[in-house]
Amino acid sequence: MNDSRLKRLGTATILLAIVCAVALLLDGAIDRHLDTEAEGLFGFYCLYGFFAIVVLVFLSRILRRIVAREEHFYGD
Amino acid sequence: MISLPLLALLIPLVGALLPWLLRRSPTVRNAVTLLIPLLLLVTVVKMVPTVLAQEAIEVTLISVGPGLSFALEVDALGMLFALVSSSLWLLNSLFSFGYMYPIHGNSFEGQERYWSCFSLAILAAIGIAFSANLLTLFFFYELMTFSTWPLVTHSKTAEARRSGRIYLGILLGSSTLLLLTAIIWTWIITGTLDFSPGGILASSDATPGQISMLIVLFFFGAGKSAIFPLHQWLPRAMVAPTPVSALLHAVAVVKAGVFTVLKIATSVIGTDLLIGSWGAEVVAWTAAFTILLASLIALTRQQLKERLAYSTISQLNYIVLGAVVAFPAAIEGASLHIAMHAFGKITLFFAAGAIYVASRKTSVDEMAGIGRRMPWTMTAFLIGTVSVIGLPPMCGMWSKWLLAEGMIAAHQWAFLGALLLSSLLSIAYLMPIALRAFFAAESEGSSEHGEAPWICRIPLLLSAAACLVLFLWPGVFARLAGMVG
Amino acid sequence: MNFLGAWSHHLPVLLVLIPLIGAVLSPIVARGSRGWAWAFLTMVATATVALELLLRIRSSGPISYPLGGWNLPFGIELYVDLLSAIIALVVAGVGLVVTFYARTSVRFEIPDDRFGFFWSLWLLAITGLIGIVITGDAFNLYVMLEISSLTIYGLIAMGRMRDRRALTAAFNYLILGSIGAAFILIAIGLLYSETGTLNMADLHRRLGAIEANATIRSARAFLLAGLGLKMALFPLHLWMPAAYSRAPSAVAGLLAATATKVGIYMAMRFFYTVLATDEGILTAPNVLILSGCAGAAIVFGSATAARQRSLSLLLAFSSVAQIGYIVLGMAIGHSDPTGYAMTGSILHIISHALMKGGLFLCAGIFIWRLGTNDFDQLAGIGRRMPWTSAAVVAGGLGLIGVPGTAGFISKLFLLRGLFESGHPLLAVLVLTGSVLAAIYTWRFVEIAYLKPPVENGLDHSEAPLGMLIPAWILIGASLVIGFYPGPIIEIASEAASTLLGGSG
Amino acid sequence: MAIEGFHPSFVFLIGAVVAALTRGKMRSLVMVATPIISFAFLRGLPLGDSFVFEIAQWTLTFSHRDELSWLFGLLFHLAALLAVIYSLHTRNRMEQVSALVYAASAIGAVLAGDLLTLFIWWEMLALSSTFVVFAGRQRRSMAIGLRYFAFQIVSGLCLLTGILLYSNSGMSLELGRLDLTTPGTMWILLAFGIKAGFPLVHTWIVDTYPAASATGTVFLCAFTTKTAVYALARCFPGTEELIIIGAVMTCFPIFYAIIENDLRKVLSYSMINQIGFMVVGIGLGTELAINGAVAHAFNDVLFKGLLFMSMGAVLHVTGKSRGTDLGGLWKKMPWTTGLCIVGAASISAVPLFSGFVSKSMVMAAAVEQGHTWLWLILLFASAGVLEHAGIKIPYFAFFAHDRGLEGREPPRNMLLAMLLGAGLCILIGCRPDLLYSMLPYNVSFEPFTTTHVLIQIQLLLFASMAVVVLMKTGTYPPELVKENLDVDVIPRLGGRALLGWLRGTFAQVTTRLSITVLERIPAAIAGPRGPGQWQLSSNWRLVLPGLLLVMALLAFLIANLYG
Repeated sequence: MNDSRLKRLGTATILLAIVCAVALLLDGAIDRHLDTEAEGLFGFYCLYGFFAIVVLVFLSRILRRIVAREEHFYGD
Repeated sequence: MISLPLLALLIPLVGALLPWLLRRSPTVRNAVTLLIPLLLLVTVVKMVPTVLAQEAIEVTLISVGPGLSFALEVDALGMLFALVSSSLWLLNSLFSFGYMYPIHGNSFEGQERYWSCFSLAILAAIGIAFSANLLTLFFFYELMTFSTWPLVTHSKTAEARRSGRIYLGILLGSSTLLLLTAIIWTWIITGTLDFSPGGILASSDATPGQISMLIVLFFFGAGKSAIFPLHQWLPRAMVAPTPVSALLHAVAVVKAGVFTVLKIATSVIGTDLLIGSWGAEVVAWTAAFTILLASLIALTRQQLKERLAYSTISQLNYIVLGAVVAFPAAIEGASLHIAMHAFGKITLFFAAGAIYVASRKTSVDEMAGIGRRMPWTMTAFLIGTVSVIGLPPMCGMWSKWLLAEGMIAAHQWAFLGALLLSSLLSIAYLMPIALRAFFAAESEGSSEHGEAPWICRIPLLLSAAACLVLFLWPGVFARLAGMVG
Repeated sequence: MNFLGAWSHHLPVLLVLIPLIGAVLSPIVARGSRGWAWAFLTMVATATVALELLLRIRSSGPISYPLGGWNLPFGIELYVDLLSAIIALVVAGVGLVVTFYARTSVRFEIPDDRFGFFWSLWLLAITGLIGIVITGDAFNLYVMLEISSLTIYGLIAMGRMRDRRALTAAFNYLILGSIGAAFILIAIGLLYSETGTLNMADLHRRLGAIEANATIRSARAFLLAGLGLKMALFPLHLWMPAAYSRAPSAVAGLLAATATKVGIYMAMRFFYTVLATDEGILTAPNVLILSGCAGAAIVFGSATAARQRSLSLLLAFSSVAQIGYIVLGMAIGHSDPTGYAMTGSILHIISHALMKGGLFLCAGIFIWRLGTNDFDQLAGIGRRMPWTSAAVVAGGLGLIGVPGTAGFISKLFLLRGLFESGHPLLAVLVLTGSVLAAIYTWRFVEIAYLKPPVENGLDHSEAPLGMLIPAWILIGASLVIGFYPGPIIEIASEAASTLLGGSG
Repeated sequence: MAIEGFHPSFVFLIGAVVAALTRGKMRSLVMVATPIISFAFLRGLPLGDSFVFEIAQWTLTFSHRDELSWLFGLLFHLAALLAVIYSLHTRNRMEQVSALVYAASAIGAVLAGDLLTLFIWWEMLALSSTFVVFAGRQRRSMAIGLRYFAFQIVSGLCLLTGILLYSNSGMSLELGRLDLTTPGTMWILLAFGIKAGFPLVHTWIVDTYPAASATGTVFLCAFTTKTAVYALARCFPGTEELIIIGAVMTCFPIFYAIIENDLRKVLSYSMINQIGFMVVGIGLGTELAINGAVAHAFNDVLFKGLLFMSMGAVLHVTGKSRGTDLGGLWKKMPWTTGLCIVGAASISAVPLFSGFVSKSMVMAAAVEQGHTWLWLILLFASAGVLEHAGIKIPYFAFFAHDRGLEGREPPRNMLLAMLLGAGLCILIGCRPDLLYSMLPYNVSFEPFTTTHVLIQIQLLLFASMAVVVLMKTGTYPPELVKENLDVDVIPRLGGRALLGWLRGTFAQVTTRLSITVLERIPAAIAGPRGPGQWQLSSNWRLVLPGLLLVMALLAFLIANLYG
């Protein structure tokens, strides 16, 4: 996107990555109470959360191509 | 002791004479102009308990011949109409002062005629309300046509003359060609013209085909109810001064039309015969069509009064539709709508008049932002709008509710749809006026003006208040409407 | 009201004699301006007798009065039944009122030196009209018809002082009226040749006994054509508008109210008594032509009236239409067993006489004030001459048939009759005529009340009471009948049932 | 403090009248006092039916107090108080008065004991909220307000139809559970659905809320949709159709939220998504699910209100609300930024914030019922919420690219309202038992189990990570000034075309027809007026009548001799 934004995110991103890793590891450490089969997978929530967003964003890009119009489309 | 219904006729009759007799003392005349409606209102109100107790008040004035007489009889529906007319007459007289004098000058040309014809129109309204047979009703019906014509053509301009011709042409043409035919036909079939609960045709040996023909003749004959294609007189009559428009739209004329329709449905044809006859189908579809057509045309009109006129056409046909669908709830709703629509619509017309008095504005476009200059008037206008649309907390809701209930009870889905769609359309053509008045920016070069004089505002605030009060306490009107049919 | 004492046995003959003597004596006893007083007195007496006669007949039935003591059917008979009495009263009554009116109007419409002559003609015309109504003898009827016709031509021609064209109008009417009268005479002659009698009752009896042959049928045709002209039934009305609009105002009022009504009376008399035999005159083709003409008269007359530019002409064409109503009721009266059509027809004779008489008087008032009653001069007259204008409006409402006027009552009965006898289409025509009547009436209303007044330097103040009162008496009477129609309806329906009874 | 004997709605209505007649400080006082006094009356309402009025033939029950209505009553009083405080600085009398009527209607609706009373308040809700929208006086609010009103009125008409059909089938109008088996109840569901923002009829939310004023939106977002949620919970608990509807509602708005530029519009889409959770809960219908739905509604009013308030504050200060215009405000508006983040955390269901304690109830109920797919969808939607409401809103408003906007903290009343809202979010997040004790059903639910907390944190963290990654790689869709079409494109364009046709061709045709029929044809029939003096030309004066006479004679002769 643009450089300044990337730079500023730098430190925060690394921090976030670390926390993420910890959370993923905790998955193995803590005995979770399971309600559904899927939850049994290791790091299920991590993966689901991550890929949910990826799918979401990609679908949104397609959606934008379909629905986006110039600002004064309705003429008001 | 003179009987009350007769007194109710005599009071406006005196009211019609006094302006001529008192032409040299305007102060006295003005006082009397307010006193007479008040007297009438008192007289009418005095009869309410008797009617509610379902006791008959009957007076035969003149016996014409076998089965023919001029006679009065007060029943629930008539009471309802009389109550509406007489109470709104009082407000309208007050408003007339506030409108006619600023616009036409303190001793405007033809003021005797104006006040006199006003009284005559009310006389006709009361006469129609209390008539005991078709002959009497027809007499007063025609009297109303003729007594309001001078009011419609009050300005005497070429346009007024043209409108007057159309007014008279449609009203007289329909009543003569159709209504009179139907009356005589009924007379031949039944041998009587006296109203009877349940319908005089119900106990005759008329064939279904005849009944249907009669239904069509009667319902189209009452041209004052503005069913398509006889609706054109209403918008044309907008050339009249605004108090006259209020008289036409709320107090007397159109209400006389729909009253006639209801009266005929309940007391001449009878609801049992109406239900399922093809004549009723024809009328009902036409009424539904009128409702939508008028609403659509209203959307296209930029003159406020003209838009209101089309709104009235649409609303009147609610009543026609209710009368012809003829299920109890529909009849009740239609009866109640006479009252509820009257209070809402008169508020709108008063407001239109007040706007004209204060600013000489007539077009909807010019009224953007006017709510800040005329907060009282426009608040009343808003209340009237809400009531006419049929939304709570205004009285228009109850009658619309009952009408919809009637359509559902009759399984008339198409007509229910027409009612609902028309509600939406009525929002589209009425609501923006009030909203733009309050929220839109004033157009450039708009004139500086303030509120209308108090004498204009008082009646419109009273009628607006009535819209709210009648929502909370529809009391007498609802009880009377409940007794119809 | 038996103040006539011994004379009361001679009421029928008195009814003719009084105006006749009045007419004869008028140039002698009442020279100059006293002519009016004499005529008025005569008319008072005539009207009183007519009223007395009506009351008597109602209580004790028809009166037959053989003239000169000859035995019937050879002598001339006066025969007065309810219908005759009604028409006679209309003629005498309206005549009285119009005479009152004429006092003022003739002063500027008739040359002073012709006053005596005028009143003579006036009374003679009334004599003739009444004579037609009460005679029981066919030839006598013709004689009376000629008396009235000739005097009427003269009266119309007297309009020349105001409008030279009155002479041509009178001349036209003279020619046509004479041909019409000749037709009637031919018819009577043919009937006489077949039956050998001129007495109406006798004619009826003898015609009933013989088979209808070509002679009798030709007689009917001549009779119908001749009466059609006298009644001014469309399309034989062409003499009328000019005659009515150019005659002196009072004459126009008298003629409009009475002359054509007497024509219709003749038709009723011939159709329903004299020629009411097995085959009868009201055969299907005749009824078709009559009712067709009547229907056309209603539509055409009203539509043409709506296009006129002067009040007199408007009223004249309106008369064409109104006669259509009456003829319609009469023509189909026999096929309506309930008698409503006939009753309506008779009622309309009365109400139209009152309304149209009154209206012509009003038209005359405008002429008296403005010299004309063209509409462009009448603009804004409603404010200047409120009472006269109001009378025109009230009369116009009657022509429309608004409830509360006599016109409504008669139309109501007529319409019911048309429905009862299975002629809904004709009923629609009648109603259409009402709408058209509204159009022409409202032309006047618009002009009188909505147009700005014209400034022509003339005096626009209200008319003198001498003209206004008679106009309002007639209009007022029609309004009173509108609200209290009971007695009139009763009399008319009695007359109708007598008439219809005669045909059965 | 509990006072008996007066209906809370009427306190608000009286408050509105007084507010309309006062100005300045006095009006502020009235505005604040109204919800407080009213609340005292609310507490005083007896259990069960009260305030039963007979109007003509109708019986109206204005108060029906049970746990559900009480909770919503409380909620609306809270919301009203916060919104009133938030809007104290404005001098917009129309908006303030309308807002009080609006609150009165919402409270009236949740207290209503029968369908007719509900209908009355339902319509008043429509009317008064329209005025709130209009009072915003934004440039485009005329057309938007009318569209908004149309939706509300259609909802009202559906309700009317439904009630009438329902009562026509012999049912009493008492407000209770309705079976979705008759046309009547379907109409009623549709009416509720429109106000609740069901898919396809949701567009009014995203159309209107961004267009109202900063303060107006705060009122709007609290009442209308939550009233509908209440009505659904009251009448349609356990209606399975609602599960599908709710699931769709949770998902489709998040796609729009990502590509939407106007941050208040993002919040509006987010609102539909949150209502989706509630609708799912109602559809599941178990006691846990209902509790979850209701609790979530309660929380949503608070955190969504907080978010709208913070965006309103930005709008108030900068006059802008679009992502492309904003950025870098955190230094100038630190308090607002912080409070916004509290709201964002709450809506994202971060543990210890309010969203967590209620959303998890709905999810748990879904799992409990064995709706695995549903659960996955809701999980997906939760991730999406985090993305657009938890990250996008605060990020684009306060961080991102510094546009060098003039900025300062908003007025103190705004901050106070936000503080209160944020405080409640955290309070409920930390002490959920306070909320749970008021829920309609007695269900023990413990949100703070290790598993729950952990999986929620995992989900949120990795979702955030995904956002970061996508942004870094430039895959994330940039903010663009665009109009994103929604399903209302059809009625809007169609409506415009229809109106154009009406005002053009239709108007012309009808006018021309009317002139032709009423003026031209009669004029043609009447023709030119006849001559002033009637006369035949002299040649014909005698010939024609004579001819006619002869013809008449002939006719009669023929008729009589040969007829």
